[in-house]
Amino acid sequence: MRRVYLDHSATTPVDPEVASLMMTYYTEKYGNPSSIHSFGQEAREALEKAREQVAGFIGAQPAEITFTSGGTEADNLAILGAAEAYKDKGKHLITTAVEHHAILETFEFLAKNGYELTVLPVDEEGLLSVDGVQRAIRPDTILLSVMHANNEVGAIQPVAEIGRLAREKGVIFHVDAVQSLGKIPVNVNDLNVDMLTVSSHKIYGPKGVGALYVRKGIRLVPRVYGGGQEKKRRSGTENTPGIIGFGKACELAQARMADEAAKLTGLRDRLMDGILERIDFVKVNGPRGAKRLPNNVNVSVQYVEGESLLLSLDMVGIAASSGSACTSGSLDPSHVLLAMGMPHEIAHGSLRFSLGRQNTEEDVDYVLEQLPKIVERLRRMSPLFDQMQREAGAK
Amino acid sequence: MRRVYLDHSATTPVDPEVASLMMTYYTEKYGNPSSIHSFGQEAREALEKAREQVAGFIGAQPAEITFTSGGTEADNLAILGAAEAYKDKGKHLITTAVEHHAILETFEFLAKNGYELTVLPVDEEGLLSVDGVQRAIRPDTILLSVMHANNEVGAIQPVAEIGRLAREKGVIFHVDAVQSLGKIPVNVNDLNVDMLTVSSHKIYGPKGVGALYVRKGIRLVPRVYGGGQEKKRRSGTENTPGIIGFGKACELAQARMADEAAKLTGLRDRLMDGILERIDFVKVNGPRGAKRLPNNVNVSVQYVEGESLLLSLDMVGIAASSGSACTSGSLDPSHVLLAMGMPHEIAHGSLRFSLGRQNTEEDVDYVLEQLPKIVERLRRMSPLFDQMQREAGAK
Amino acid sequence: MYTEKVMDHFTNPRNVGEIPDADGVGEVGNPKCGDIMRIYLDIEGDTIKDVKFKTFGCGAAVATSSMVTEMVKGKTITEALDISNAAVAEALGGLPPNKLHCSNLAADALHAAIKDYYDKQEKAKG
Amino acid sequence: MYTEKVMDHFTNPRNVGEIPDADGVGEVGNPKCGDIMRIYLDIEGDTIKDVKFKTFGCGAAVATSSMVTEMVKGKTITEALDISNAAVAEALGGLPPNKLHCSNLAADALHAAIKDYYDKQEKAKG
Ligand SMILES: Cc1ncc(COP(=O)(O)O)c(C=O)c1O
Ligand SMILES: Cc1ncc(COP(=O)(O)O)c(C=O)c1O
Repeated sequence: MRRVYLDHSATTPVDPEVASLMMTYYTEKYGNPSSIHSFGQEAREALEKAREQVAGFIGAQPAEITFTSGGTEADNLAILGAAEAYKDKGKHLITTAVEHHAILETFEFLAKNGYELTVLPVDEEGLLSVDGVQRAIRPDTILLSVMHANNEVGAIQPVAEIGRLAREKGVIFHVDAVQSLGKIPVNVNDLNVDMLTVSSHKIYGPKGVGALYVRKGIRLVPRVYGGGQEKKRRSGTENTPGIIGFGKACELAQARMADEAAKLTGLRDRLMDGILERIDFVKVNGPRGAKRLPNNVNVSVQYVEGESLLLSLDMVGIAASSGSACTSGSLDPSHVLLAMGMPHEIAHGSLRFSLGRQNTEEDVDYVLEQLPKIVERLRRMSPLFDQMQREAGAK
Repeated sequence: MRRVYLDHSATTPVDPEVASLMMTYYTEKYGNPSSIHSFGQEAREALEKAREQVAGFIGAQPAEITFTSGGTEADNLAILGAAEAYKDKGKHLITTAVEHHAILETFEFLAKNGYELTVLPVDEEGLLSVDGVQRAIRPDTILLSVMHANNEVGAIQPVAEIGRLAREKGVIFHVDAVQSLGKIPVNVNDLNVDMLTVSSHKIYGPKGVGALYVRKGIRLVPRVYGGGQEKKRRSGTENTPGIIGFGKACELAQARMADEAAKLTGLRDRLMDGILERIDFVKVNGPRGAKRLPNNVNVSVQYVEGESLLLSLDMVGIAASSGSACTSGSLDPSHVLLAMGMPHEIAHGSLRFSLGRQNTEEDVDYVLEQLPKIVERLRRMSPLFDQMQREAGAK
Repeated sequence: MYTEKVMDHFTNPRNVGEIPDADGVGEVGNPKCGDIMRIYLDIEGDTIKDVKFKTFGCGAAVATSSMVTEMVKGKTITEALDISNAAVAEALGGLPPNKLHCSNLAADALHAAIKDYYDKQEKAKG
Repeated sequence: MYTEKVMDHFTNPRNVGEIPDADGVGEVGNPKCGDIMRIYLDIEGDTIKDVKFKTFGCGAAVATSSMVTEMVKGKTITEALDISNAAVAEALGGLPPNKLHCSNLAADALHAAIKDYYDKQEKAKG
């Protein structure tokens, strides 16, 4: 059976070049970078080269990069580390309603432990208002965190403007760039950020590796204690093969980004337009055009439920994801779709296709061939579709 | 040049079988285990199989295993997570003077934040007294952490007895088994432990992966917030290839441990005895015989400094480590050697050889051929050796 | 995630559809929660002669709906009232823990349909 | 970690040894810190005719000792007093940051040896 992976926002395959480089560091150059012998030193050199590659990709200095076990840990370190370091300056924090759980849950932990939290709303496209940010900033605000691009609906926030504002007001500005890295330009200076989170497994690097950019001069209280690795910001034997893989993945992404973004944008629009053409009662979630990640398609298919769609797609080899509650084990559907003002019943039928490096027009056309049949079959089973048609007929 | 790696306590190469399994999960079965499509589900299955392999190796239930980014994170989660969860029961903590920094620094952080800490001394072999532990336990003691085997001198602590004591007194007992796993039997029931830390890269698995065993019923406050992975104990996209590699490494270690321990014990004693025979003014650090890890050799070479020894060994292809301050960038030599009552000047000249799966008698004999020449050369340069000889001559 | 049996019932659901002028119709769930099951019964004497369903919901919701219609077809009402949500899940070889509460309502829908049948009988008598 | 020059001086240290009845001997460091450097000077008139060293310490300690003896041989005392620890580190192409404070004492040992020479001169005069 044809297998079409369209869930690159969840995770990506490791690029073969990255994987084979990692192999060398797993089996041959396996030294501990803290060791002074040549096994250790060759690992250390490669580790520092990776730091340069990551830093270079986001316009940072190598010394400003702290490697972590992933985007989640980097988000936690940024939020908890800065909140603790600057607690004497103030206790007010700001974030948005559409952040990843790694940000939201972390802020909520702080909100339960002596901090005050403002969660900014978004409009129906998932976009933040710069004015709204401005109004939320108070004299005791110490930290503001806004994601660069949303993982569910692909909305790209006006981060550079928000950063300018934060800098004016002396508020530390953190950006979660996990989804934007490798898809649109991410530069810590252009975006006026103080801290920025990136994750390797979203850009064809290995899982279990991420990094936090921390602008020189920003203080952070560490979250992990031990051998004092990563300049005491993050103890633990360094995951050198993983980090080296991440570095290589950054180098490859940097070289390919412009071409890939153009190609992905084409596939994205072909898929989105094709769905709208072929299936009735479908709504596009998130902005269209330049304010949307080049690889994100998100639609709500009314009168059917997301998990059923995913299972049916999977049965014909198509891997996608959904904001349906049923895929997460919680009762509420995606907090992002709800924050955009979408009714629960429509949010349940949302479907995300996230395109990647390997995808082709044939992949897209295969989805366009399969999805209408699936939707039709599920709608035939759906008491809601039934009801809607009866009501429409009665009119 | 011959290259002889004798620093397996710092880190090990990844077993080729483990590495090739990981490759599959990096490049082909790369799904996110939280995804419901088949890419996700095949990763989920392999992840849960790895959990069974790790659990099986230490006599635990799979549900009692939480995967982390390494031994350091697992140690931190155990100590900080339990201290927070049980703070209403008491605020007294106990550990030993010879723990890894991942334990010591974490306890010291707590000692600065409202907890009371007792650090138990060891004898000149690095061994803990069970009586001492008994005397240290108070009614408000909530947590006791003792390492199974020491990473520097290989001393194996009487963990089972201490565990019995802890259970009697209702104190949560954590054991850092990072160095003992795969070398001597580690069974959470035999050792009477409530929490136990293991790390993959010390047993021929990948770096950046570890696990914390938490006995059913023990509460822990998480340290990382986000998607709620690992039953909410440790958020972050799972490092599936790494975890799967760790699982495989446990399976291999379990099958090979008995044979390997016997072989390593032979090499260990050949190396230790050979050094004592060939070089004067050398002292063995740590216990001899069954109370020592099968793969650990640690000696102090008087009148020379450890880093000079390491550099000289490295120049002939031998990788070892030292408790010298000069190898760590701090001013004091190894806290373990100092806790054993060793004078600073002798601790500076300590040398650790940690043997591994690939080492042979030829490797040992190569060290025995090279080390005496190196020591002689450095002693000829040493004003201390000079002085000692002059003083000896004067008598 | 799901057992083979669940996937079989999801892929080839039995008895999808409606029964015009059904003797009993039961509906549970609500679209906000992402699950609605509607069951139609055709009852003759004490026996469930035919049964159909329509479901909006996840894989478990569809599969339990399908399964319960199979379990109940040809059975007496008394037997049908004995079927519990747990029995449906069991007949499917089990469900993932997070599906046991919210998507496992097919027996409830069946019981609601039987109640509807009784209510209609009462009315007819009344 | 170390530059090639450091490794060269560590591997082939110049002027190891002692000078019997040296005109000046200087020692710095202490074994507790893991570094001791002893420098011997043979001085004729104002000129350092010969210099030897003995060092207990890490790679940097040995290399800086060796380097300072090279830098000072044949120089006048005034020139020797101008040599700083930083100059020695620089001549070696730099040292790792954590070695700059504790293991970079060779110039201090040299200066101590010169002081010892002056002290002896004083005494001889006295
Ligand atoms: C926006 C965003 N932030 C953070 C994360 C977490 O990163 P990681 O999966 O590396 O823990 C993700 C992905 O899961 C994400 O999409
Ligand atoms: C005894 C002990 N505990 C903890 C650790 C830390 O584990 P990791 O290197 O996986 O962070 C180590 C090794 O460095 C160790 O030897």
